[in-house]
Amino acid sequence: MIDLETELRSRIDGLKRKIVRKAVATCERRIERELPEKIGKELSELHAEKGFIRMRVERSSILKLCRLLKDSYKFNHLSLITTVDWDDRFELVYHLFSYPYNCAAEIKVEIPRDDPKVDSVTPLWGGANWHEREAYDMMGIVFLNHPDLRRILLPQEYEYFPLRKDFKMELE
Amino acid sequence: MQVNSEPAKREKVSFTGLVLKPMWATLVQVVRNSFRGKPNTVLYPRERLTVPPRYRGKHVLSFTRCIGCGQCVKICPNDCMWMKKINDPDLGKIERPGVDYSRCLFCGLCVEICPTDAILMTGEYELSAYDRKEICFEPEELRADDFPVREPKESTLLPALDFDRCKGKEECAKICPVHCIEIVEIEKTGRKKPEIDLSVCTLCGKCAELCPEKAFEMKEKLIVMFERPLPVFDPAECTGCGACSRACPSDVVYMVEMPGTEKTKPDGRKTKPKKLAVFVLEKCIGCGRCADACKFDCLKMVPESQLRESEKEGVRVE
Amino acid sequence: MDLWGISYELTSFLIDIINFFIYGLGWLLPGVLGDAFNGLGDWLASTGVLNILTMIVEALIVLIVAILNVITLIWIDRKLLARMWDSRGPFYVGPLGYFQNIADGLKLFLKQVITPSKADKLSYHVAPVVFIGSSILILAVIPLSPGFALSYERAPIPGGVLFAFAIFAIAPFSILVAGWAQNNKYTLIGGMRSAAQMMSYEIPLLLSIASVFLLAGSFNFGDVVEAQANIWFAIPLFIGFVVFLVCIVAEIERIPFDLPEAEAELVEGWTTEYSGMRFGFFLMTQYIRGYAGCAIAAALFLGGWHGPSIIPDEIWFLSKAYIVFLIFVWMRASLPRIRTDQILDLGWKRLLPLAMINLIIAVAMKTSGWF
Amino acid sequence: MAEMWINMGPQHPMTHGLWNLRIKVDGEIIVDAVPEIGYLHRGMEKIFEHRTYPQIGPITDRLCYGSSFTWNHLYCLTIENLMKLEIPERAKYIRVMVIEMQRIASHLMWIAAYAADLGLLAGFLWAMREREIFLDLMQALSGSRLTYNYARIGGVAADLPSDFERDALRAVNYFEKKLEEYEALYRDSKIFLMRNQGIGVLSKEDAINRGVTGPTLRASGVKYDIRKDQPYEVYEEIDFEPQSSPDCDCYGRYVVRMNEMRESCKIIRQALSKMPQGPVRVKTPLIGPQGDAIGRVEDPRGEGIMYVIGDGSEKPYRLKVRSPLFVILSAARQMLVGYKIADVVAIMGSIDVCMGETDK
Repeated sequence: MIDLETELRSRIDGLKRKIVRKAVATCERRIERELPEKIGKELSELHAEKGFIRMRVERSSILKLCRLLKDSYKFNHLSLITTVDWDDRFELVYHLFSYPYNCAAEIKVEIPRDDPKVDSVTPLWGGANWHEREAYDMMGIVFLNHPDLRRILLPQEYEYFPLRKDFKMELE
Repeated sequence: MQVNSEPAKREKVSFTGLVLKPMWATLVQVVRNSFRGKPNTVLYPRERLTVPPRYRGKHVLSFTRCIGCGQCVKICPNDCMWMKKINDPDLGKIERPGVDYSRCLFCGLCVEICPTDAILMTGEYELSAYDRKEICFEPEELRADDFPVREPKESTLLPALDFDRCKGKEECAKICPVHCIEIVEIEKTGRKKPEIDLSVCTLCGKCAELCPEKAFEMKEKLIVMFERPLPVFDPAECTGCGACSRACPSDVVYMVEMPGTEKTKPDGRKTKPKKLAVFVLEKCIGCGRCADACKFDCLKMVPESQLRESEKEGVRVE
Repeated sequence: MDLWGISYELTSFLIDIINFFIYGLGWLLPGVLGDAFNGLGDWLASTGVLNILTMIVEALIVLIVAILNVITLIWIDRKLLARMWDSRGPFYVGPLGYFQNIADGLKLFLKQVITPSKADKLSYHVAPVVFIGSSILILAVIPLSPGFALSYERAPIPGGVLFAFAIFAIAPFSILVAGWAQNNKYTLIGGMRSAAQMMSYEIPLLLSIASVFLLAGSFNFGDVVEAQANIWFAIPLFIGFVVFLVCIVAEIERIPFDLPEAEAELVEGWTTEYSGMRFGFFLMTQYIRGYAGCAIAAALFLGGWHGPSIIPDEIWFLSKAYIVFLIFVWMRASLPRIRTDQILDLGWKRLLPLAMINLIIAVAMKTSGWF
Repeated sequence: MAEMWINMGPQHPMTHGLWNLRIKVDGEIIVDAVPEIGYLHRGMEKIFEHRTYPQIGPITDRLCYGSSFTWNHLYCLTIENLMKLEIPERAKYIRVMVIEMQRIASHLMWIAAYAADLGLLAGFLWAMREREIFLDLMQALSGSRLTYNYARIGGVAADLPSDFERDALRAVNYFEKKLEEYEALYRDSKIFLMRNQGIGVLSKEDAINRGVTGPTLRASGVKYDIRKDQPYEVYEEIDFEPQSSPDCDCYGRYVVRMNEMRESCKIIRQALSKMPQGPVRVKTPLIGPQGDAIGRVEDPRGEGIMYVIGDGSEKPYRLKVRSPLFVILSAARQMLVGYKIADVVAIMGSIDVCMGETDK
């Protein structure tokens, strides 16, 4: 009896997974087809596989892309904003997630080192607020139109941006 | 301002019934541990805690098993270990690690990387002291030479070559059933060295049995689950100073004379010939002390996986 | 033999010893000096002075017994709570950890007393004294048996119950003052909560004991207890008993009604800025009030010292009081703390009507002549 | 009383760690709330950039004292994704089992702290007592009580000790019985319900928009569990049901966590029965390749993510940690405004605060 039940449940799970996979595939295809038209040539990279979409975009159109992803493709969860310091430039990596499609997206944006400014995505996802504050705190990236861009982990009067590669850690 | 309104489903408050249920539960608890057993607390200083055998507490160090390679010091994430030079009456001049427990994370990586199971974490957990210096343990304080290893690492028997004995008779290459031994002639020295391809070797031990000089010996080597670097030797820069040979904790490096490099002094006597380092990599544990000791930049540590790739590219390795 | 008698004997015995030396000096010393000593001896042995000294000795005896009771209550609290949550409680100091409280008291005594610089000094220092003083006053009127009660020439204090509750009502005042004087937001909120809670619970509390007065026809502890010789008031006035218990828990600020010092939200409530023995006073006063509450409950509802006479009256009384306290401990172990608005809801909307119903029942019983 | 600001923290019994919740109250009602964090910031991400791959392992344990194994495992998972390392099947099952034990221990610590917050000390010690059983099991397995350092890049540190399976099954059976006893203190207690139902409501839309994850999200009616929807390790082969509750309040979070503990018991049993024989570890490579990789797991507190960028050396170039509570705390205002001071404790307790991972 119990075996039958688990068997049934696992089959249902399998079916569900199949359906979700199909939905993801359609979502991916739609994105691959439609996004380059909508964003234009500022979208320099687009690559989708197994429910993970990688994108690279110019910083001027990050907000446009994010709005599009949120409104048209239901990427309703912003997981993470990572900042990377590649000595000559900064890179922001946004990890988005879509609950209905069960599908993830990664957007990379490059920012010149001497002008680290980018549009804030807090109006789209409230959860971006603290991520962006942390990015500002650690890497010194200024988010335009952010409601409350203060340092979050370090003291307000701290002068440095510690995760930059030119901030040397004192090793024993 | 967003104000959350109280939802309508809040039930009417009544204190009978649902208040008595938790009180019943606690009463059951009292009855249970008053009459059917004892409370959960361990009266610590009176009753001792029993720790499982894998407990990671204070270290013990076997001076005899330790070879002083210093890999534990290298892997320590918090730099809490250091190598101390000791003049031991029995073991001579040795280097052994000490542990600073004010920094130790008790992660156990030092035990895991040890190639000879010489260091172990015991179940001793009372390490508090009034002074930071008191919990900074010198190697002598950790010494316990013959402690039993609780969970010995897996080991393999590898044919270890003693190159001093080897006369280059090429017997082993003929004997080997899978032909994994290749005789390599070492330039300028006139000597031949059997080189084992471990990816083919079946560890049968025939070479050790039949070697006429007993140069091969099946030695136990513990398997460490961290990939380790191996030395890559560039003989062009080598001056034959022998620093690597002295630094090596596991007899990997042999200094071989190069006949024909003797110089005649003005008074007619001949100097000793120059020497060349020869590496028997089967025995190497990847500690990198030879590379640290070399002053002429002819040794470099390369990870095993990369080494195999570079071998394919034709870089000479000995 | 009652308490007055014991104290009187003890005092006169002590005065006899002292007078032996004084008269001796008077006999030895010549002239005016000797007469003065003789006069002093006579004055000490006069009735008025003897009565006053007897009162002091009696009060000391009552106080010591009460403090011992309080210590026992703290011990019971800790031990039983520990059992309820599956640990052991105090263990090392004294038999079964009985003297742990004394050790803790000593520790508090040795601790540094820190006064916040912005505190209102006068009220900051006066508040704990008022609090502990008023609480000890309650103990004065609580009898352990017909004999063991604070009395003057064998006449018990009239209106003892009323006096006890009058003193009980002083505490919110001192708590409010203490909370305000520390100049701290937590203490202020704690003091406010405490005042609101205690004042709103006074009313159902007094209503519930009004029914007892009605049935007993007296404000004296002695008379109330004697009226329960046949049946405890807790049986006919069961609603009143429950209301009384709930209200007394709120009055002595124990979980689930310990909002004024809800440690998770208000750090330590209105005692936050007190330290050392001042804090110790507050802590001890909580238990003194706890003991007073339990003893009053035992006297008014559980038949006081009535019981089979194999066991002395005092033991009967104390064991009843302890059992009431056990219920408090039990509630503390198994119930979470309730919220301010909920506690006031409960007080005004549930307990007050219940107390009124109880009073009506009492009136009905009295008029129908059952009591 | 006029409106005033109250600092709940950094030294305050409510905070469970070091953080500051500044609330503006009108009498007892909260009209504004500003969470401030950073008191426990240790610069983890900078430290990671200066350690080699095997050395980072024990440090990730320190990210969260409540559930150190999930972070340790997440790190190893991420690096394995980066190095494209295939780990043995048995190691995967062991990992799943230990993750679930850690989840139970973490949830037990949550319920203990939550009960203590609400003034229910029996609940505190009862939960700690059962947590001890699981800590003992983990101790027998890894050798440490709190910071296990049991996952390794390429498997787990050691195989199960002898008798472990028997002990684990016995512990799980015992614990399931005890869970029912707990319900007497919580679900059957009117005062507990009074303190929880309808308190700290976070609507579904708000929760998704604020990036809230984990039990807090599931208590807001979103049935999303990474273990089920994006399975890692061997969760695909294990039969369990992600728990959710439509209540959106503190009681919903309580229900979700209690049911998750029951599901965890089921998972442990299945993992033990399905566990194949074999090795538990492959060799840990010395250097990582160039490129980036992401690891995503269901932490007891929410969605844990590590994002690693390797530059071909033996140290990661960048290792970013996404801690669930960092995001959930930013939604504190949404949950708090409109309730009373006493509810702050319940609401902030119900999201299971752990400052170690929040401040990194």
